Amino acid sequence: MSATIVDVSQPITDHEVNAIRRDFPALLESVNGEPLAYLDSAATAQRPHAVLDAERHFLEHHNAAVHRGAHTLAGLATEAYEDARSTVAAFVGAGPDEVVWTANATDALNLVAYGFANASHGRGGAAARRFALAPGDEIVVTEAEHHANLVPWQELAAVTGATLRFIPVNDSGVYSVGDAAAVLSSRTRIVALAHVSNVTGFVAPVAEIVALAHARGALVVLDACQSAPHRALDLPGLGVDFAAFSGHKMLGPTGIGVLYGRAELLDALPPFRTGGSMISTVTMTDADYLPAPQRFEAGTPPVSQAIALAEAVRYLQRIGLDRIERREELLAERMLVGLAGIPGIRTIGPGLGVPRAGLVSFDVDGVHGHDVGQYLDARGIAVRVGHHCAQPLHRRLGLISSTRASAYMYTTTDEVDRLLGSAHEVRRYFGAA
Amino acid sequence: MSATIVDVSQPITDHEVNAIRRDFPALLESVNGEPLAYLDSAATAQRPHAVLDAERHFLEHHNAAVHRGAHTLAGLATEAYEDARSTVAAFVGAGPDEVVWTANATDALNLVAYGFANASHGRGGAAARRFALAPGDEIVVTEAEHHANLVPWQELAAVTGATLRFIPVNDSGVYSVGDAAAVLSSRTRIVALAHVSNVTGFVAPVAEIVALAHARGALVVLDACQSAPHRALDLPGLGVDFAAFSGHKMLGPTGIGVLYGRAELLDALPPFRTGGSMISTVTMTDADYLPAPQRFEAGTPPVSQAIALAEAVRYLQRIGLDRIERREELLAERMLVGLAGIPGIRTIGPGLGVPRAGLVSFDVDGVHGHDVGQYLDARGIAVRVGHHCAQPLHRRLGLISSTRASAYMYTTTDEVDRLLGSAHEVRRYFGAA
Amino acid sequence: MSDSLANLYQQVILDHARQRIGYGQLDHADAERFERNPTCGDEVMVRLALEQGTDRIASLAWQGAGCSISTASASVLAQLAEGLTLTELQSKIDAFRAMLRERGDVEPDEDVLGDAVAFQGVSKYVMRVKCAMLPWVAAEACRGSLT
Amino acid sequence: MSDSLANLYQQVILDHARQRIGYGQLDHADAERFERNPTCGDEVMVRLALEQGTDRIASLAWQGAGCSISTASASVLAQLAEGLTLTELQSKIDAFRAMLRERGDVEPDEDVLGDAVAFQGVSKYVMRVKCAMLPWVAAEACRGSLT
Ligand SMILES: Cc1ncc(COP(=O)(O)O)c(C=O)c1O
Ligand SMILES: Cc1ncc(COP(=O)(O)O)c(C=O)c1O
Ligand code: FES
Ligand code: FES
Repeated sequence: MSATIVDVSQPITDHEVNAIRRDFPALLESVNGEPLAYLDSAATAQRPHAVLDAERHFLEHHNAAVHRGAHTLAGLATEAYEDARSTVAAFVGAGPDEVVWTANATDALNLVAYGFANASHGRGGAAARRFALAPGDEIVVTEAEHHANLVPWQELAAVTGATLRFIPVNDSGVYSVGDAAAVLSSRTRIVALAHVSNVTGFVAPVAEIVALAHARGALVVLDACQSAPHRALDLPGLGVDFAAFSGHKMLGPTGIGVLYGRAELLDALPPFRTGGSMISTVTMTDADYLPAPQRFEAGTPPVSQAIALAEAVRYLQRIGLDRIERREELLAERMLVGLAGIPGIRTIGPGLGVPRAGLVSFDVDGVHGHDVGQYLDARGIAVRVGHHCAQPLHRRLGLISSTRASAYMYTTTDEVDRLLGSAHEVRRYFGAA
Repeated sequence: MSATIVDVSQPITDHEVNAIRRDFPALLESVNGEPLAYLDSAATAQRPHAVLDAERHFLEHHNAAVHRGAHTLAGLATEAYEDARSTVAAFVGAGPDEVVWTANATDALNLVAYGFANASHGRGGAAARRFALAPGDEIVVTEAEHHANLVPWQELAAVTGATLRFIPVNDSGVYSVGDAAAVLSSRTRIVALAHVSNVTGFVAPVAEIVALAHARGALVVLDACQSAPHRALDLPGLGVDFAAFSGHKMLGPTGIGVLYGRAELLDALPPFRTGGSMISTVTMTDADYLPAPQRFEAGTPPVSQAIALAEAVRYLQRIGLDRIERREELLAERMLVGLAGIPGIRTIGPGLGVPRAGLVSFDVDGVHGHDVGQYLDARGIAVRVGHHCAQPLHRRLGLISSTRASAYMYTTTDEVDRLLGSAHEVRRYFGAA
Repeated sequence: MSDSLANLYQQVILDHARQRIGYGQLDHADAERFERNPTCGDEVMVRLALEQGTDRIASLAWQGAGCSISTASASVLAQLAEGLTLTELQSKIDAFRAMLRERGDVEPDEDVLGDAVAFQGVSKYVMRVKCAMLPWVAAEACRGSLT
Repeated sequence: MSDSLANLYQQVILDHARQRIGYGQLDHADAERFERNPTCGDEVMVRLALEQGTDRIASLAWQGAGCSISTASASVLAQLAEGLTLTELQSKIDAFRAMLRERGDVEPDEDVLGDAVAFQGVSKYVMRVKCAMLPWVAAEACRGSLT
């Protein structure tokens, strides 16, 4: 990216976006004869050359198994791999031992849930007893969660006898601190919530909920999938106990996710997957586990992916997370105002003036989501349609599916305007207006 | 690879190896001023240009989230991703629905073990009852297993009350069908074994053990990590019920592994990770799971890695698995004869004339493994030292660690000879001879 | 863009999606089948009544919620099915499936498929093939339960 | 290659690895500490005896199995430790650690570290720094338990 960064408190300018876009080869694609307008970054982001190059350079020159070898390449690979951990840890304000590589964010959330389950089954020794759940204990989630931050807790409740409760959302799909306070109690052991909703763009009052939870002795698990890529994060500062996010939504590869956990908790949580590289001594009957993060990284980890993810983080830092957030706020506002002004279109989530992430989901009266998506696709506009892995939220809002347009640092104002233009026409095309 | 392939029953020739090597950029590295002799492919293999290019091409042109999108890129990505599944499935004789993408082989083995554990905790409904274990049931492994195929079964035994038993090995680290028969009984529910040992190179009598196990009503889980990259595999033909292998050992990426399971079993096994893309209906209290393989693929899968792995498979198929196996046999023989002839060096595993994979582990009397490894590394020779994630086997052989040299299709005779030359000198250098 | 869109959403399809021939209940049904597309959550219930004592379809009705493709497809199916024997129905289902799998390589027979030939363009959209098949799969199951 | 190898395995190190100064038990130990390198499984037990009534080290002995680096390092440590006060020992441990962390950028002080300066080359081998530190970490823990 060749743009000169001027004021870190200002949104990225249109001019800078044009420079940034040259770093992303996939943004040059055409779709159905139209230039691609990629408005699906909340599902997966595109990758800049720098990230692709970093991974390839590693694979062409330093590729080896990490942590197990004494030879030079293995040493170089291990160093690059652990440096990547430090880079990503620092990105969220954490120490390197507080960051575990996982397969994706879903895997990270399952790791925590299975840690609790294993502790409940008596695994992990005395240190793990604090994680054991039993009937009477409660796990609290919100009604707006992605399935990744819901179904693992359902399973945990099912195998431990704990009760799953939820913080309900209102007709806009959002909830307040008061709504949370009404559900949390001294029986609450875990509160799991999304930092930013992938459907509504709602930014959760995390610090307030952490305070409520900790006052009741509960641990907080944050789904940071939609925040880590788009805003500066200080996880220890937020006070959450665990947090999860995915590489592929933040310019990095698929095949890698991140679990953050407070050091003290990670060292006490029983392992999830077991196997090589996470043990110290193994006999035919027993195994001793290494401290975190190694105890959670069984087998050959996503080495080149970690290195690529660290490069993605450096790329984000070069642009500036605050500037990305500001830019996306402007784009979200433009989408929201534009869409809300179209007859027959209902937007979901917080209204104007309330902080929201750079995405807007909406329902087109009388036209099925897949038809909306197909219509936009014919114009080169890539959006997501469906329940976005949040069926309970859609059910609560009286919908089966919605259409979601999501922006990233490389999204142009023109792309948003193309979306708005086509959204104007879609109901007429399908005879709904 | 520009070599013309002549006779598919003949080993790859030295001449062809030279052509193959040009496809692998990392093999051109120098280490400590010497040309790299990479004899650590059993830990992780190097990647050819074709594999790196396939992944990059996908990321630059078709990158999108799979299975969830209605837009063009999402369709292309989904198609490429599912084609990759078909390619890898066909590679091991399986149907596409019998192949699950995992994070690595360790993850695949844990998936099976947790499937049994979850069934034992009452999850998965009536169909899953066949997987439930209870006290009195037995899980059988061999004494030569990699920790990845041992510790998950220890955990499964611990949470279900089942007993873990093992097939003992002899002073060479190998076992016979008779040894297995002596341990299996009608109480046996699972038999887990490596197809090829990553320490001894021993090739297990899989078909015979499958017959023994099935006759007793047990299911067989095969660790195919060291076979899938090096020999033609027909998993349904072998009769195993589940099998696991990793992308990074077969010219493919880290961050991806494969679980094979017979369709009927996969559809009945309870899920492991839960979250998005593996469910059909989710309410706040409950979730219905999709059939296999989707039910085991929660969250965003390793998309670009699957596409790269399929390319790796095509590369292997172009060379010819039988020819690779033959070539590695010759190299193993050369290593074995050479090393066994050096005073003070003890090789581990089957002797000459017995089938073994292209790797040899050995102990150097009076010199610690890490010093051996460092000495070889100074000469540009990359080998693995340590317990190779098989502590019980090393303990059984009276060793704490060993040095392992492992070959692949791109290994030259000269590299083996460099190893042998240096191995001759190492004891003198450290004053042990 | 208009080309690709018009190829998928033939006017016949857009019209059927609005007209919804056969949408509703039946007083009496000899067979019924519920089908769901797990990817999108769309649902269709297909009901089938025979002329008394024969294997000839008196009426095919459907209910459900779905995209314009699945809705139009149900409408076309209802229009086509009336008066067919169960065997004739099956051969139309086979022809429809074959057309969708062909990716537009073979010219479908309008005599056999009627308005359903309009779905030929769908064959190029992997994600939408399931949409078009949904009611036909339900109808096929109804037939299966009657023979 | 010979350069890099000779830089790591200084003759002093190879000699100490064979001589093993201080290898064995002690009749009486005021402190002992077992350390293990989980990556390679190497182990060392360090025992420390003080001159009666003082904080001066009468003798440091060690046992264990390890690579030439950890073995030589234990030998050098035993040689160096005798007659030091616990405070002096700690400052040598600090200097040794600093040298290993420097990656060879600073010239170590032979007056402080004696034969231990031979380990400077180890600092370039991340995987072996732990080998060299292993007995010193054990000795540091012994000191900690005595003060
Ligand atoms: C025999 C065997 N099993 C299992 C594994 C684990 O594979 P991964 O680390 O890719 O999960 C390996 C490789 O380390 C192996 O050689
Ligand atoms: C809010 C939220 N949570 C969790 C996930 C799951 O992430 P992944 O699929 O990378 O595991 C996603 C993305 O799909 C998400 O948007
Ligand atoms: S989108 Fe669901 S059937 Fe068409
Ligand atoms: S190799 Fe283990 S301490 Fe040196």
